[in-house]
Amino acid sequence: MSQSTAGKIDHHNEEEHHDTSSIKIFGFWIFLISDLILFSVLFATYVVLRTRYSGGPTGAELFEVPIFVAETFILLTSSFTSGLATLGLQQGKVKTVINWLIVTVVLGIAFVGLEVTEFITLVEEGATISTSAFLSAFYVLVGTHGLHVSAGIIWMISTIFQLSRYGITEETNRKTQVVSLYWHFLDVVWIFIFTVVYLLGVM
Amino acid sequence: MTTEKHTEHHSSFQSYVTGFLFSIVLTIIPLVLVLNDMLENPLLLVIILLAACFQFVIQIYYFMHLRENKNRGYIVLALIVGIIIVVTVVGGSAWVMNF
Amino acid sequence: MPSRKTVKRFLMLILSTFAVFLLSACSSEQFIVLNPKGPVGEVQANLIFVSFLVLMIVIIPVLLLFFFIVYRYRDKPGNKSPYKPEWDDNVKLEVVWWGIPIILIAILSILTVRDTLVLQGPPSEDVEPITIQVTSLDWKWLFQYPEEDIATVNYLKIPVDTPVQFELTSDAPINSFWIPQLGGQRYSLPGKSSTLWLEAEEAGTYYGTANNFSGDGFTEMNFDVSTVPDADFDKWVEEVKATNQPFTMEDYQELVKPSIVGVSAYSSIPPNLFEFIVDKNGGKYYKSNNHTEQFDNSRQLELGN
Amino acid sequence: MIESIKNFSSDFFVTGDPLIYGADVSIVLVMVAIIFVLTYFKKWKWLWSEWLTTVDHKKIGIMYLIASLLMLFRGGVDAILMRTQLAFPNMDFLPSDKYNEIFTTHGTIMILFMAMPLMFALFNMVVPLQIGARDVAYPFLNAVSFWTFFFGAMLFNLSFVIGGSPDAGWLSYAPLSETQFSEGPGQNYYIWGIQISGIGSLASGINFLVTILKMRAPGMKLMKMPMFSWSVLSSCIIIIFAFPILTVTLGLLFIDRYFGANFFTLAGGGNPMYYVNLIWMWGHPEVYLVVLPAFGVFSEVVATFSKKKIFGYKSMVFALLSISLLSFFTWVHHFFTMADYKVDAFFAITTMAIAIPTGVKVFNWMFTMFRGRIQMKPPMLWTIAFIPTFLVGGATGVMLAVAPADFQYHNSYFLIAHFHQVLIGGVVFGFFSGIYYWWPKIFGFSLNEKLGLWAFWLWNIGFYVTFMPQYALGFMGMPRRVSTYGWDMGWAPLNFISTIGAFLMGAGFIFQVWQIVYSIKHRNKEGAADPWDGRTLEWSIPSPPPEYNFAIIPKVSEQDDWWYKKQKGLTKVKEDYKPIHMPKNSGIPFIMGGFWFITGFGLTFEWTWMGIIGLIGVATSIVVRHLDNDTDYYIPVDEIERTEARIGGTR
Ligand code: HEA
Ligand code: HEA
Ligand code: CUA
Ligand SMILES: [Cu+2]
Repeated sequence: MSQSTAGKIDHHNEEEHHDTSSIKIFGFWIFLISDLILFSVLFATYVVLRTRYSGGPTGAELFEVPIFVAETFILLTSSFTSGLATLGLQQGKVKTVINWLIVTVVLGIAFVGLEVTEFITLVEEGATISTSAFLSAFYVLVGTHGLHVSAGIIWMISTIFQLSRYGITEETNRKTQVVSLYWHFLDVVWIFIFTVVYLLGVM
Repeated sequence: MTTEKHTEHHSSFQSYVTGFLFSIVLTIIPLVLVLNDMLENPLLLVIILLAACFQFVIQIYYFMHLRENKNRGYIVLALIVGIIIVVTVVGGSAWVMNF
Repeated sequence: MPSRKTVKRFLMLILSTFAVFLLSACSSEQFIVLNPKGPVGEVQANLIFVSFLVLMIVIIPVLLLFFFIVYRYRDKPGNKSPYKPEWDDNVKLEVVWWGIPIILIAILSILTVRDTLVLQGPPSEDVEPITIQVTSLDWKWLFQYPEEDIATVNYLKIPVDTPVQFELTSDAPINSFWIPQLGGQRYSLPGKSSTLWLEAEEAGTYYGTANNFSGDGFTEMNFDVSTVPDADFDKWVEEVKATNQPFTMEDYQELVKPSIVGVSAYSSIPPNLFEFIVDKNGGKYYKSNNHTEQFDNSRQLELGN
Repeated sequence: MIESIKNFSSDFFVTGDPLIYGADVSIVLVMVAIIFVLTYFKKWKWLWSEWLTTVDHKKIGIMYLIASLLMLFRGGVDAILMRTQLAFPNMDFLPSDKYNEIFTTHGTIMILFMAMPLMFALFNMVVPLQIGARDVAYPFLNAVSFWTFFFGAMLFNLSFVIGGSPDAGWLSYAPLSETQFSEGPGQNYYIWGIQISGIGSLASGINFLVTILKMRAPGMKLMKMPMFSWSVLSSCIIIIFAFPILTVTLGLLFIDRYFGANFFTLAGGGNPMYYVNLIWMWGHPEVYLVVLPAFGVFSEVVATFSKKKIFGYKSMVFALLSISLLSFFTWVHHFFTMADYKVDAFFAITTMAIAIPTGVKVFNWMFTMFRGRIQMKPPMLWTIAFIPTFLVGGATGVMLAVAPADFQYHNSYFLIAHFHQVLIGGVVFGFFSGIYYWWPKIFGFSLNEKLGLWAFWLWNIGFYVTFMPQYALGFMGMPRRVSTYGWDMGWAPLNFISTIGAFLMGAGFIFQVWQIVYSIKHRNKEGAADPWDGRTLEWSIPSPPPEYNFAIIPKVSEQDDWWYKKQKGLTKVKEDYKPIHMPKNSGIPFIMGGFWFITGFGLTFEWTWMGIIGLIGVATSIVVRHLDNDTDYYIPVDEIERTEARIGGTR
């Protein structure tokens, strides 16, 4: 795990060595915070438009408890498993890291799959994005989160690929840490969707 | 580089499990409360929002390694400002749009 | 290189612009915002004047001090004024320039809150107000007089010394209803009825305009407001009733289409047209639409729920 | 078949207007000329390897500078056209539909494609040098930011000749900007032009925030950092928190238009007023984030040319940070006439509160000059012109903030005058001051002062002549965005004067272009390393700086460290070079920008296939980069030695 990327001169020859990894992770945190603002605007939109049903269905009529509860627990678990992957990182066990990442990806796919089925059912019931402002806000808030998760899945797969190819290097170590940060963040956002959209919706 | 990496991380399996259990419990409580209509509206609202906020803290504390991050000072500051802005965006919009 | 002369020229330039502006503002009738013809406009003109003065208390001395400093400490051979390159802090001064603005802002805040509250209600309490329902359309104004049961397009007539409650809405992009000499504007919003109180104290014809951009015909959306004594107003209502056609739903559908039209008037209005317009664009979602109670039934009919 | 092609092309290309044909012809001519020159002088390779693929912050800064000056020209031509139309009553030089397009593009271009990139030009040219860093934190991302800005701006400008420009105002209020009232590609151009460049702005915000927090030279504590870098930090804070709001707002508008959602529509329970709320939650912080770096420039310039330390450093820093935070709590002042009265009162007070820290900055600048020695060099002249201009513009801002009075000013020419006074007097003067100040550093030669003086006076006099009458027009009840007016209101004389002023400013701009061209021809390289006897680190290295900036990273011990070292005679450094770690050039940012352009263009015309191709391209670029592990290299010691010997560095 101490090997540096192929073809590079030893890093510590350099006079002023800024710790690249920690700077990149710091930047990623800042990005996450700005992404948090992005979601907060979507939440605000949902809160402002949540009663504008325009004669269409309400949240209580649409949301199915088993589905969103399942989604929630799947995502919670995947956040845990992606955490275990970073734990493997510290112990320097590539296999462990890759395995836990694969579990996470599978859970992520299950989550997205459930969400897509949920959307399809809704659309079949005639509740589309153009039915009412409430539904527009619902689809865009939940859908944006879903897109984030999907992007995370692709990203994680590409990280798995790199891990299996290069092992744990400074680069792959950082990339794994970052993707797992991202995953935890999406879990946090989902908790608020679960609370604000679904729980308050069926209340 | 080896030594450096090792001092940087010292989260353990245990802390992940603790975090995971916490988050499960914090999900189940509001779920049960809501599905069984156990509490009056304003109180229920407060409790489930609080549970969500707690989860946020749990994730950051147990999963996102904020404790061990070299830049945690800046990050915590940025998070605080971020939360202020989030509250302003959501609360402010709701207030302003409530003609 | 600019020397004393340049600086002086600069100073003259700024001061003279200011002077011209101030002098002309006080003397000319053309500055309609500063020559209000009604109590609401007066409150606002006074507030403008007072806030201007408060600001001048700080701006003028600061400007003078600024020019003095630039003049005194310019870099020229033989300048004897002190030079202290390391002098970079002074707590007393800091307290002064945090403190004075705080005080002035506090004063302005109090004035703001006071007048915000004043403008909430009718300008005078002892006279029975009239109500006019204003709808901004693409690109014309529809004025309905619900009590008189008449409507006009692109012109307004109101009685003098009577508070007028304008109820504003829009069946087109957001617009703003502004009669500068009577008082400040308010937005006309789709789906929302908002209230603007105005009153005229002098008979005359005033300029009214649309003031929030709404597309190609926006420039044409100005209108005349004539204010007349009570008796003349009643006479005018009679006249409108006698000489015009009734306003029908079909007329309205025609009027809604984007177009630029002249003035016209109608002898009656369809019941609840205004409420219909408000509700069709989402009116039921606002608690504060003040027709909510009386309109409950027809809304149920229209929206089918 | 031929018929349908004809129909298509008459929709696609804007036709029927001599102005547009003129633009078409000149665009084609300029492109042919550029291609010819590049081919004739065999410069294609040079262009690609030295500029299009560069990740060097100095070169990126120069590209930002060139692009934003071009945009200033474009926005300025718009302004001249508007002022010509308004010079006399009942003019029909521009019919209302054209006029609407032109004020929309004027406002959008000036703020988003002129002021923002000019600001980023200064960030890039100065920040790493000033904090003693070799580059920004993420050089690759920096290039991505530039190219997304560039292609976003190009997309927006394309609307003039292909498809038609947006015409719903620079903030495109719904429902006017919805399909119901604005069909066709114009509004989509607006959305995608801004959206794409907005990605770059957000990335730059993060980039410079991290650069400033993490890349400072050893010993440069935050409280020893130069004021300009502080102002950049405050500005980045605003970017990071405000730009996501813009992204979502435009995104929702697009979803309404493209997928038939009902966020801001009239039907379906949509809420157009919520758009107004959202856009100002970004829009107000936006105008402050462009002015803060200008404040930073003034702080540097005032100290340098007064030969004195900046006064009240700590309270300057505190003021900057409190302005950036406060700027998030005032947005409702743009729609007092819509909101509830309690809301109005609250936001009136928060708005006025911003005057307090701003005032503190003004006083501190004045007391920096106090007991100093003021040298009237070009950068200082712009600063001196700024203070009174901004003072008055700020004061009229406070007048606007008095909510009940705002009911009379709102959307009148009083408002137009206010914001041009702060935008031109604050932002434009500030950035000009910065460009004059740092020009020798970046280019290695100085600008002709005489021509600069002409430009200075023309801009200043022109500014007052244009905008002072507009305050009066506001009191005469003239609304903004009217395309013409009659004789009856008495608006004619002041409008005419105002138009004269606009032409004076136009002449000022021509002098600036002349000044630059002249100075390039007659290069004066004398003393370019430290021409103003500067105070901060950027003046300690040669001009233009080598690609690695500092051969040896300085050790900082004081605020104004370079000045201090000069005073103590500590400017000699031991020449003990080590290999320097540098990022490699990359073509990906440029290509990714191109794919964004394709995406934006496709979605603008609602050609989904093209949008998808573009997005796949963008995603592929990201993945390719993600998989690339060969992104940097080392400059060996002997090369550093050669370079330093050639440019006479490391004093
Ligand atoms: C760089 C850009 C910039 C800056 C810095 C400002 C600064 C300020 N602006 Fe401005 N503003 C705009 C750009 C800017 N504005 C734009 C573009 C619009 C219109 C957009 C549109 O509608 O298209 C606008 C519109 C606008 C409005 C909306 C009006 C309306 O639509 O009806 C208001 C209302 O409150 C306002 C207020 C202020 C205030 C209070 C400040 C303050 O920050 C000013 C503070 C400065 C001073 C006050 C001077 C120095 C202070 C002292 C010397 C201390 C002592 C002073 C006192 C005690 C008062 N602005
Ligand atoms: C940083 C921002 C910025 C800047 C620098 C400017 C610069 C100028 N603006 Fe702009 N303006 C805005 C931002 C800005 N504006 C915004 C946001 C709006 C609101 C838009 C909206 O309502 O949606 C607006 C609106 C606006 C209006 C109101 C239109 C209306 O509501 O109907 C007017 C009218 O006079 C105007 C004038 C000018 C002028 C004369 C300049 C001058 O400073 C321009 C200087 C001129 C040049 C740089 C010329 C360069 C050209 C040449 C050199 C060509 C040579 C030709 C000759 C001299 C013949 N502007
Ligand atoms: Cu330098 Cu790693
Ligand atoms: Cu503002």
